[in-house]
Amino acid sequence: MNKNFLMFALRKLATMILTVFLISFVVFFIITLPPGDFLTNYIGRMAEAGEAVSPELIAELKAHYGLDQPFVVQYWKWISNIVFHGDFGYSFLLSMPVTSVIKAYIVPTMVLSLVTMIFTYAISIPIGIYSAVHQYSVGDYLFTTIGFIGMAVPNFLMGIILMFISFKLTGNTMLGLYSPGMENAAWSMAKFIDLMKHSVIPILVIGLMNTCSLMRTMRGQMLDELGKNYVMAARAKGLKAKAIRYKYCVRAAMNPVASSIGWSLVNIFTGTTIVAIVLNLPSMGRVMHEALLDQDMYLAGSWLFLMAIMTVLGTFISDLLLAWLDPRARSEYLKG
Amino acid sequence: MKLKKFLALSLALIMTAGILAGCGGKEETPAETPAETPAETPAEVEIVKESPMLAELVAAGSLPELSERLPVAADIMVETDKTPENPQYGGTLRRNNGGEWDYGPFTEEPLFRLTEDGGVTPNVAKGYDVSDDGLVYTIYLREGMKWSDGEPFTAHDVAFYYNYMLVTDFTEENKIVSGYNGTTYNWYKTTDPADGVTKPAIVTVVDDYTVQIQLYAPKPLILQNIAIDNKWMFAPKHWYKDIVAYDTSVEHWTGLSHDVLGGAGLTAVTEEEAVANAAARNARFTFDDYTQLGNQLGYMYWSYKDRPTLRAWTMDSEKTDQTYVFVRNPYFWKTDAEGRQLPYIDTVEMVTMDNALYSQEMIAGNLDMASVDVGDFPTYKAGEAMGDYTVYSSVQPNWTSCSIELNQSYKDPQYAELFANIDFRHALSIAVDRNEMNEILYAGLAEPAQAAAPAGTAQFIEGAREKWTEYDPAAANALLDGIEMISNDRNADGYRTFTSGANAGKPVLINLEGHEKCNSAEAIALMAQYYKEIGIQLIEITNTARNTRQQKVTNGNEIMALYEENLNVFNPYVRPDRVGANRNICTWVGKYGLEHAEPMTPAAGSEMEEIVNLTKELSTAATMETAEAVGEAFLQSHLDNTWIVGYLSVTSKYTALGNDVKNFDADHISCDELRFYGNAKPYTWFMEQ
Amino acid sequence: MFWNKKENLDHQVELSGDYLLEVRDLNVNIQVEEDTLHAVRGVNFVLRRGETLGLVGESGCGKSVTSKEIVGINPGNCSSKGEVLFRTKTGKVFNLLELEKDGVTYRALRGTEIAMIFQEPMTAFSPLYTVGNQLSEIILIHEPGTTKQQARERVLEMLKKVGIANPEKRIDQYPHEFSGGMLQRALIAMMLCCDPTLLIADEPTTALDVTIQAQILELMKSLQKEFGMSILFITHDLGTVASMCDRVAVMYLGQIVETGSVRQIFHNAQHPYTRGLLKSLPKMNQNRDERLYAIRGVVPVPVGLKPSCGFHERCEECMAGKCDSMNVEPVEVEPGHFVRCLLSEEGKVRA
Amino acid sequence: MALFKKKNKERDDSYYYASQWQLMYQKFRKHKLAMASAVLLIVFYTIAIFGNFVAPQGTEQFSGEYVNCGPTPIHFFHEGEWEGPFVYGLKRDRDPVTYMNIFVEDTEKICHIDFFAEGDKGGEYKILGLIPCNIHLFQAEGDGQVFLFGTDGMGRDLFSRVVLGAQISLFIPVVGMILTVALGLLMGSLAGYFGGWVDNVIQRLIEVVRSFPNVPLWMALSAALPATLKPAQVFMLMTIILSLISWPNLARTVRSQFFSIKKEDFIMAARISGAPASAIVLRHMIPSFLSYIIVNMTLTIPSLIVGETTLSFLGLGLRSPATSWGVLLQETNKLETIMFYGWKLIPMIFVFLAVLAFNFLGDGLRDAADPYK
Repeated sequence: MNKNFLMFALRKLATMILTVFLISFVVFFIITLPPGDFLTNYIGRMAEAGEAVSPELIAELKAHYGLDQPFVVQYWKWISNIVFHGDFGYSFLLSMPVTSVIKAYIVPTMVLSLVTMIFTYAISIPIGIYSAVHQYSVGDYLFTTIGFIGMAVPNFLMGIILMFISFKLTGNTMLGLYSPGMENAAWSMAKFIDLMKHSVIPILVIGLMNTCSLMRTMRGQMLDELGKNYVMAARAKGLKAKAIRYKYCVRAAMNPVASSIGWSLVNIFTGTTIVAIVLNLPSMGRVMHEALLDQDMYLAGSWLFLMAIMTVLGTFISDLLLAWLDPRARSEYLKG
Repeated sequence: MKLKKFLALSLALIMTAGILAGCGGKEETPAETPAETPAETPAEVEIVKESPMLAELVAAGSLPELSERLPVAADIMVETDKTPENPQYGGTLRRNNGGEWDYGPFTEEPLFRLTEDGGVTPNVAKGYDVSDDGLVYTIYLREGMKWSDGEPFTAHDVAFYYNYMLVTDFTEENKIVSGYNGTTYNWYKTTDPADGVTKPAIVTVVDDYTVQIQLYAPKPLILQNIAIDNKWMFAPKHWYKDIVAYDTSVEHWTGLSHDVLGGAGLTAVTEEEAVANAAARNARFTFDDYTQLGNQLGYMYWSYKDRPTLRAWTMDSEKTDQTYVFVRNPYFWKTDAEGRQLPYIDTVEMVTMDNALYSQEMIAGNLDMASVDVGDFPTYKAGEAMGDYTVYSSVQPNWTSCSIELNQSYKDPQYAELFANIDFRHALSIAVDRNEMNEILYAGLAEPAQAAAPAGTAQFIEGAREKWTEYDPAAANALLDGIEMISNDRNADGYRTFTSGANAGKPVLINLEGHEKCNSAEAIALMAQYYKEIGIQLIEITNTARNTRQQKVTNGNEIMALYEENLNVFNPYVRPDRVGANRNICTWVGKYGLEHAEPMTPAAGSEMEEIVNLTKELSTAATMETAEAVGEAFLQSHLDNTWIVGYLSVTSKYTALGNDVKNFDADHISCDELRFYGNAKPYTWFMEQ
Repeated sequence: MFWNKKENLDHQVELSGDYLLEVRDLNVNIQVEEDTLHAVRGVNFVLRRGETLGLVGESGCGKSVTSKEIVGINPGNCSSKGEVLFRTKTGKVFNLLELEKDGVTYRALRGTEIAMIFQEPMTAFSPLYTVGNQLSEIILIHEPGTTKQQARERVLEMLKKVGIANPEKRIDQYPHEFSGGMLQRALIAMMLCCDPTLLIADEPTTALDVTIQAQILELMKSLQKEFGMSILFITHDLGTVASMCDRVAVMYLGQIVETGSVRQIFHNAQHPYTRGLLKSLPKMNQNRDERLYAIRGVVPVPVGLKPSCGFHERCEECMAGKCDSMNVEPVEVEPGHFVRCLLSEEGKVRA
Repeated sequence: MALFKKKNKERDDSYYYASQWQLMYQKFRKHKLAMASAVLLIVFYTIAIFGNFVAPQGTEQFSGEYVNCGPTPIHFFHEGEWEGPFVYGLKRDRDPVTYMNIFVEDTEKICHIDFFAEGDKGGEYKILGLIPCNIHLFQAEGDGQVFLFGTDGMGRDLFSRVVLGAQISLFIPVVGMILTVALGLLMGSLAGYFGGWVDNVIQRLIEVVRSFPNVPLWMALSAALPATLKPAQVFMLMTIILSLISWPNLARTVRSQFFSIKKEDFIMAARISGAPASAIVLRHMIPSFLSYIIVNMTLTIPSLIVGETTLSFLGLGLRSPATSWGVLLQETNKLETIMFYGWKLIPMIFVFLAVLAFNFLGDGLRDAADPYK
């Protein structure tokens, strides 16, 4: 059994690696897409600095950066540097290796994404259950309406609206993650509370779209499960409605939700990017936006790459999770 | 009229500076203003002379006594005229982060400071002497002065910078080679009119606190040039030792011994080793190559934490941080008139966010200071009471606040010809309704004006600001109709096309790049609509900002024109960048006092050739008269040729400042040469606690 | 037994003789959006101890709703009227309709007194837990104090009883590892764990292969003998009724249209519907060229019904102006044989 | 369940023989929100199509006279007397401290609103891009100005900008949806019909595209758009970019539909009878899940609307003077907008309404199409 599970995980891992490989290809294509490549900028910089830019030098530089090579070779150079040296290239925007930039931002970005994700699931699952159990109640209508609105309002609009509401109510738009003076203060309860206060809007905005769609998925799944025969059978044997709900229905309805964890990362990353720009958060989203406006493609591309990899990793984990949670899926997977 | 006063003085004092330079400089006499407590201070009030924050460190034994941190008493620089009544130590000043060229000047400490009147005043240097022949400048440093890490600052730091970082070689083609800085300054080159030979200055160590600059031919404006373009003419040798590539076993281009050149104790370091050493010292100092290393750690050093400086506050954040924290330099070498070590404010925070958000942060009381975009003036003004701040206005001696500058070195020959055509530029000038633009962009705060020196300045020319400013699209169309190479009729999109050549049939298109710091999109959108009326297409290329803009101009194949919001012209012969050929977005000579390896040559007999020649002449001007004449000629050329098509006059520089920030001098003149807020000496501001 | 104090059980209901279950004038309405479906309309029947009653009819005629109403597991959009009297092992009689659906009393009855098996055994188990888990659950909830190990042993025993081979292995398997027939056996095992007196079998063999059907029916018969419970056997297949039941009730459009002993129904069917059903049974000696009989049309949707015989639209003997305009009351055509048809008025027995 | 919705008595034979489409329509009509949304969207699209006629101003008009002017009230009575719809003339003043424009109604001057007004004031345009015309739905006479939604920072009529912006913001999604559907159908059908390695490759591709967060990927791709493109070209490329990213969802649906339908008897029959693959797919398979495709199409549109507005908002899509709802929203990210110029938030409402309406429409269609409901 365990050996089979391991085999299953390995097989999944293999497809995952294939997917990541394809993703890297797409990313590199995007990196090379902008019209003005970085070498032109580089040569301009040198010319300005008074250095002679002879055709020979340009050729030499092209060779150095592999730009005279076919796409595939350039790609190989790029990917092998990442794989073997963890070197994602150089950011001309910030004059530092892309790796350093990512290192600086990945923690806040990931923390924000993770917290949002926890928030998303912690909110949407109970609401989904509530709505399904109390179908057509006032609460159900209320949450359905909120859900629809949440899915309809673009993140950035929601960000702006909440920012304005906050300004109207408190006179402060709660930009960034900390109040003045808190950012560089030592960790304390006050700082934590401050952080929490500033996190409300970002988490709401990032999580909203996801929460709403998950809420609706959960509601639909729960309704499906509640209408299934086994619920009747369980009632017929004298089980409490509540016990049936939690032992059987919720558990079953959770399966599709659990399998969506990986894909929900896609929405969360989208949310983090936008919200970081609108609400001025110290996450990668802002840097990515600037990098794109400056066509600092190695930086932007690497971040895109990382986000995609994390999504793939997320789906891998949720696949394993599903296999672990659902005996049917498990036996199907294990068969091959 | 502040502006009038300032610029009248400017002319007078530049002349004085010239005279001084000609007849031998004066040495500053700091002894006259003793650093120790003046006698008139009442005995019962004990003046706190250092920030409590530092006093604590001293008490804890982790910092030497104040007296050990300051230079010897006689060499302390005393800020006499900016000493406030009852200053208070401490506090954090939170302000907007305008990027490295904003927070850099804010804390900058040059060797010599350019004054509002165009002269220079010693700053890091204590004083200087000029030899009678104008060839040897002896510069005196402050004894006991220390870098922010406590290491002594000496003449070796100056000579080391010049000889091993800035001018590492001098080629047979008279080119200065800078291995490190990424930039070289041709202002150090002088040409002897007698033999026509050009050589760079030689900088040597006389003793620990004296350096000497030896010129090949007289150059009366050398100190201004240093004050403007190479103000940080020193570097902590102890810090750079192993990350500067130089082989001291080889003879230096000067032929002098390395000891005299500040190279004592240096060993051979290759470029690769330097890059590796830097990365090994700190992961943050990982660079792609030596040029990058030089450009970043050598040139833009103030963005890097741990690099010792002489500034009032030093960077204490990573470049990737959203808020840059600048902490006070415990070894800062200036005191106020009452002997208090400066600065008063402990910490400065520069908060990075979208430009549009600063106003709301200011109003919400989350910032103490913000530089106001003119377009946002109404918002800031309306929020004064709510945010408990005041919007101050300062003078900017700029020529225009909205202009377009065609790239005169654009490589496409047809466009080059078109851009060189004065009728074309004039057509662009009168195609625009300046009054309407003023309303839309600046809420009517500016005035319609051609790009020219404002009234009250020494460069002011009667009528220059009114030239070609009358809105007249019909006349503009007539001017364009007269240009043969472009069609009189319009294509399907409503644009004129080229009638012949490689671009035949293609619309006349100007790819314009906005400026990252400006809210240029709206202005450019307006211009595009006016231009469309005369059949010219204007497109804003993505606002690529940062350090790539000038490079793209230099490349000459992408950017056809630049939009400028604050065309800053200080004085054409002190700094011809804007009006001379240097920075007139062309590659004829170079810019910021730099020179190009392969300068382009303008067409013989063209107006541009004249300007290029003038620029060259200025760089070798041996007397003030020549320099002045060149300056006059520059102004005349601009008047005649409308090189820069200006639409609106400059407005005041607006600053929103929290009401608890005291001693801010709104009367300071704000421009690049005077280092913007640096000119208001932020280290003399204090925050009411 | 723990009675729920909140439930008003003071008035003792009468349940005569050896009746285990009596359904009196049961009406069930189902609310579907703005429409009300009259799924069960005045159903009466009794079930004696050890007896098997067959409830027969096409799909959609209310058999399932009736049976689920007895167990109290109809969904929330159903509302009921009438009485469902049930006698417990201790002799106490309840009107089940008065009990709170998810209340302690009713829940205590389910599984221990009244059990139900379903049409599709595959969906009657949750796919997420092992069969053993779901089987022992019924013991654990009804007999607190039982250890898991004890419950497991009893489940093993029950599995053996219902004829599942290798129960030690099977007990830890998941439902999807079972075949349909085996699951039905497991379901029966589950429902009989606590020795109920009434087993409601809602088309227990419909979804199974023919050979398995027979096995399951045999199993049920033998278990009935062993445990002595009564069975309410719901089916649309008159064939199985003949082999399983003592008495039959034929339902159409929410009403019982004919009831009597198996013999009475099979040999002396009175209602056109019953006769139609019987006619549509394939016979061994049927001529191959002869078309198989089918009742024309389909069961109408029980919404907004006018007073009429529910079957009039499809009845070949429909009397215009009578059958389609008045309600029909049941008449006893012979002892214990009731028919709800105008043709059987005044006790006329039709040949 | 909705089968019961129609009362028995009203039900005639046509009910039983109604085609799938009629049934869908009948069910759809019951979904009140979806019906309302459909009506709203028809209104939006009609206005957008005749945008140049409805909008009193053209895209390229602006004015220094009317910068940041609030909505002008429409009056009917002047000093108690009926005048018909009119606006008062506007007097401009400047706040001496903040330099903000202050507009005051000049009650001396009455400017009637002309309907179907001819004249150059609103500029000339071409009806549906073909017939030149200079008639506008309404205009104030003389130098009066009707700014229903106020003006923006360049003195442009916001109502006109919203109407003209709808042409981009409502049609990019439709074109994008068509491309998305075409791509999704093609890929999904290929994978579903052929299975095997084709399916494998396409599934990998779907996974790859789905792994990228939408907005960052849009951002990256649109950053590569050359700035020299005309708005129409940017429009096309944005559309292509948006659809390049959104096809996998439909492809997945189509693919799974294919797999479930492939085994059905009527397809087997067609196969055995030797019909060519293309005919089987086009004549038998696709029609059998057309309703799914339509629902998917409807639900693709709101995400594309959000895509367009987001990109333009971030400065990576269209730029002024070209107008779209996203471009209009760029101005909303400033505090002064809420503090002083609240009317500039009006475009938000339209984005919101359009997206919500498409979501409801899709929901209604899904309910109507779902045979199990």
